[in-house]
Amino acid sequence: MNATPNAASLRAPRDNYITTDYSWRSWLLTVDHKRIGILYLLSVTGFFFLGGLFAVLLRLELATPQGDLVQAETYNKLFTMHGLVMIFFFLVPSIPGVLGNFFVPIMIGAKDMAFPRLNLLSWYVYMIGGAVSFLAIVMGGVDTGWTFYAPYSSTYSNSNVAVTAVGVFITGFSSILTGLNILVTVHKMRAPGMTWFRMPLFVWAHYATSLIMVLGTPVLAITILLLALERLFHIGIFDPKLGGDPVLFQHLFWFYSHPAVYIMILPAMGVISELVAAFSRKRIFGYSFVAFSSLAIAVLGFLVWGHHMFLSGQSVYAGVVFSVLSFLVAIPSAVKVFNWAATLYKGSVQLSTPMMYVLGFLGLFTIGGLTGLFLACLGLDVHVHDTYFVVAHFHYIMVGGAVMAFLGGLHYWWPKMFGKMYPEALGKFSAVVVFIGFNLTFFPQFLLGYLGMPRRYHAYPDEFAVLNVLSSAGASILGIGYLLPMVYLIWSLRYGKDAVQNPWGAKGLEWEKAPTPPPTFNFESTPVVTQEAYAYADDLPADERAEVRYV
Amino acid sequence: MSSSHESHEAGGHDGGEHGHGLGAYFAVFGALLVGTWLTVWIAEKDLGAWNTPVALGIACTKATLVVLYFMHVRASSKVVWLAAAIGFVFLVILLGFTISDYATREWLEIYSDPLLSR
Amino acid sequence: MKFFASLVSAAQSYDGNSNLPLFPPSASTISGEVDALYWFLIGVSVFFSALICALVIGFTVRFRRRPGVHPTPIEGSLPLELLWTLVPLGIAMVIFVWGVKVYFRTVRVPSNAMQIDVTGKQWMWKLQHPTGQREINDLHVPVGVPVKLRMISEDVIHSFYIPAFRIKRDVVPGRYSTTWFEATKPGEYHLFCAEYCGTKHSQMIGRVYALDPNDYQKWLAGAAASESPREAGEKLFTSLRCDTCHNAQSGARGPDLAGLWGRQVEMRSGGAVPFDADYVRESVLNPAARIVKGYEPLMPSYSGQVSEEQLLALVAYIESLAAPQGAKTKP
Amino acid sequence: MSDSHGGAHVANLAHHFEDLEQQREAHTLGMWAFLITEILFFGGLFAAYVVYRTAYPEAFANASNQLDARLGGINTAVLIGSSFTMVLAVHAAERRRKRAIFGWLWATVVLGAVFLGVKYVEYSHKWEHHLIPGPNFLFEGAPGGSEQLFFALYFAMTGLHAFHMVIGAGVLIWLSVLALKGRFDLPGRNAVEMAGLYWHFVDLVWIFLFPLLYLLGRHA
Repeated sequence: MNATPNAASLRAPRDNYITTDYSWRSWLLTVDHKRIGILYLLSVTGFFFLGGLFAVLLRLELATPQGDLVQAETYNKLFTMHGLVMIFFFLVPSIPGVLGNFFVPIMIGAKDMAFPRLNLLSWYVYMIGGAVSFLAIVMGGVDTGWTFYAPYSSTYSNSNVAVTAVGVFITGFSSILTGLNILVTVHKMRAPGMTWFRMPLFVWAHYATSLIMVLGTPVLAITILLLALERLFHIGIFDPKLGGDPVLFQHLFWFYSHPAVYIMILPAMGVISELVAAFSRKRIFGYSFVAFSSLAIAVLGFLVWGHHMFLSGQSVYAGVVFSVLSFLVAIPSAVKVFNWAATLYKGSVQLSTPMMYVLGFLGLFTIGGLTGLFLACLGLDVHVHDTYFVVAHFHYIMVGGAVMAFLGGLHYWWPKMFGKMYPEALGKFSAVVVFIGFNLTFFPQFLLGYLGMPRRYHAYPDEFAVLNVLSSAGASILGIGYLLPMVYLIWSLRYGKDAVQNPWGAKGLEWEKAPTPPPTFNFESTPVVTQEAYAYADDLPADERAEVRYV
Repeated sequence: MSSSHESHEAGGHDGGEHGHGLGAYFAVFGALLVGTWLTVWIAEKDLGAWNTPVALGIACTKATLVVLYFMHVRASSKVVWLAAAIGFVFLVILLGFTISDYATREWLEIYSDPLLSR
Repeated sequence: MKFFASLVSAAQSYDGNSNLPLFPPSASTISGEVDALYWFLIGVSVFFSALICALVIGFTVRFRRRPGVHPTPIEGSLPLELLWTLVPLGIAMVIFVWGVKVYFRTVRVPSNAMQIDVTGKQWMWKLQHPTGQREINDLHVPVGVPVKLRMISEDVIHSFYIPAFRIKRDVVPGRYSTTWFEATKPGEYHLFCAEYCGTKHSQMIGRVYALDPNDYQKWLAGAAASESPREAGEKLFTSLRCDTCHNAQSGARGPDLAGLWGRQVEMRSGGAVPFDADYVRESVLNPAARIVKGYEPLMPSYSGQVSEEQLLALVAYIESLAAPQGAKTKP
Repeated sequence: MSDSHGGAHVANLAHHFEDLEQQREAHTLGMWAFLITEILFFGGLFAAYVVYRTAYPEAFANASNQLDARLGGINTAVLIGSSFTMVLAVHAAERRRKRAIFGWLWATVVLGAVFLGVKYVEYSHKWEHHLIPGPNFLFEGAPGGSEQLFFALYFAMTGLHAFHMVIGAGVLIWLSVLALKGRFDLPGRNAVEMAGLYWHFVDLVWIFLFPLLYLLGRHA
């Protein structure tokens, strides 16, 4: 049934984007979007394990009520840096930087991104921002929480807020450059015949994400600039004693930071669309609905930031408006989940490792999304705001959703990126370990949240002890679950089976037209696209090929 | 957008004679200067609550003139139109929602005390 | 090593029946409603999660890849798309409206509420009863009496959170925040600070004691009562010589404050502002910000000369200045 | 942070573009995407200004009257003039007239310098009157008011604007050197147009800054 010709004839051609040049210069000065994707993969993995180290220390500290592993001061720095590193240096850049950079140009039949030099600049700006933030960590870290709320961050905190602010300010530009690049590439670099509605949903998701990156990140930049100005010169922009309003900081901060959570989840949704289609050998159910829901999430995502501020002194009526809009933004996500489930119907589902991560994503993202309704609902947010319920909600979306999809996508495209297959059994095992460890870590936190355990508490009353011990136990399993893939994926680079051009028999220019691993300009000649996206029907015998449309 | 090179019909012949004639530029330049003088002159008049809207109105017309003619958006492809518009739309979203919070803070009469309410 | 010792002792001390609460006590008039909304949402979530899991796992097993079995190409179906857009939208709007109803009950303060002044300071809560008793981190309240909290912070943003009463409100520096509750079940409940406020954020906790009304009176009698905020405010009003300008004589340089409370006041720069606690506090600290129509910006700023407690006392006093035709004493 | 017209010297087609038209459209769209980020970057400052102006109308009116509206008006005219010369430079670039490009680019830079000179005069005027926010800020009007907040926002907004102008002027000077070297006689001259888009944006910001900062409360 597997439609690909025999493997031998498509042995990786001698000259691909990796083998063209092995020198350091060729990697550090590359303008090839694929190599930049690999550079991002290395740095993003590094930051993921740094953030993960902070997470392990946090969970160890919270294993005992009195919290005696570290001082309160250190604990506050740990959760701040865990937040900062994971959000700005892993979740925001990971899928767009690694998989987006690598595959968006290939999927639309382009030779490269629209601005290759800016693409490399984006990685360097990311590394410089990372270096400055790492310097802040080494100098003693910052203890304001990743949200930098004034007036604590601008006046009362004596940790190095300014250095971290500069680090995050610089990293913001890396996100802007990636977003700008993807936007122009999708608009202007599509191969002949690749119309908007023949593009893979992975590209739609990245288009919507880059809209948010371009529209949201500058407001974070100006907010952090004002915070640094306030901290250095005490001019009273956010300091109530000089007439400033701390709630204004929250407005400007969350104007970016809520759309930022959609920057983190939309690319993951794009990966899941690709994987669900490939492993059920079927076109995505309701392709245009899933495509438009990505855009709807991007636009509606900018209208809902006030649900972070229901209790902050924001006006009651603004709260009501933000609440109803927050419910509306949940609908496109629900549409996507239903469409993914419907895609499996009457498909031919192959349960390999990427598909295991997809099933994990569908379960956990659904729970994450539904618990978001609790927080969007005004009456309930009064009780659960700033408690562990919120922590559990966003970890279900970020870790259960974005990280699961990143791992799924990484496994799915690993053969195309490196020409090597990962070990299937180990892959499935680690997916199960991650799923179990994740649920054991974060489900108890929903209970802790409704019980009223506040966020960012170094020590807590004794009655929360048992649930916290469960959560800490889960964290150790989750930690192992993440170490496994890193080990066997690196192992596979050297000892893995050589991959054929299309190991999954999947549709899409990156599988059918580009060799494995692709040459520097992706295709021998620019492909001309004639089929619809996910044209799995073409592999069927003629009589079964008619598209069924359930009326 | 049927094909990725839809920009041909907007560009004209090779080299893309994009701009407008010199006459248009002089006209817009003149209009902007008049606009500047007008906004200064009107600022001295006391229009009560209308001062700020009028000033912003003049500034917006000047801005649209610059964007359409000086920045050649008028002769550009549809997607450039879209890009220019989206930037300002999301600026309005940022300003609109933030101001709406501050404007409605004192609406709810927290003291629902029948004796005291007006 | 000390850490692992405590970990081991924690494990040993857990003898199965030490309390493992899975649901917070419900001890205020609105906690029942909030819980009802919570359980409704739990129901909706369990239903949809189960539905999605069943569909996904069912389809994955039912349509697993088998040799010779081909997938059926399906484009999509508009009715289905409308179904799973409008149904979730409908449910979402129900939750939204119900949530707004509950929210407005936590925001609208009943008029007969007993007011407690709360000052949040880096890492402690200072509370004062209307009869003058002061407490640190602890709060004794009578059951069955609505209690209004007028709160302000002296430094950073804190958040006054009593899980058992399902109430929480950020305590913002520079502005008064208000929330209220009415205890229903006597008992001892947690008080937390829920907004991160620095090193000892997790120590800024306390106890709320809900007492039967007569126990509360007994406690009040026992606790040393300095002067009530109203009396302290009156003393301050004269000692800071506010009355030289703010008095009833015609031609006074400042507006007469009697009876102004709660009314809209015309501003010199146009528009009207409610004469409430925030306006009084702002006018004391930054008089030139918003000046009443018909008056000149002569008032000096008192910022730095009055503490937050004194400001609360001044506000309590001005609030009690009734309209001239009849003094209205608030409890 | 080099802008998307970093490849100014690309006289002919970049390797990954199909044809010149696609390259020009890509550069224009990329520039506009960058300008969107600039619009929202200044947008955050405008949001802060609008919020505080409605919160403290009296103090902001007093503080705004300290600014010299006449000087501001002249500056606006100067900046509009520089926008005009910029358009002429782009116009000349389309006709590949080397000297005209060089001339109009330098006219724009000179007008930009005049603008920055006037700003320098205004800033030094503030310095003498102790109107720089910070410890030695004193304001004769009603004490304890939030005039300092107005000047904080004034310096933040006009400072950021001036900073953007300095970068713009640098780019224009660099382009004028390339124009002299005859880099723009080939169809790759849209680099001048990209710099034009950036310069017009900087003028656009000032068109809004001037009425909001200088002309507030003139009629009181």
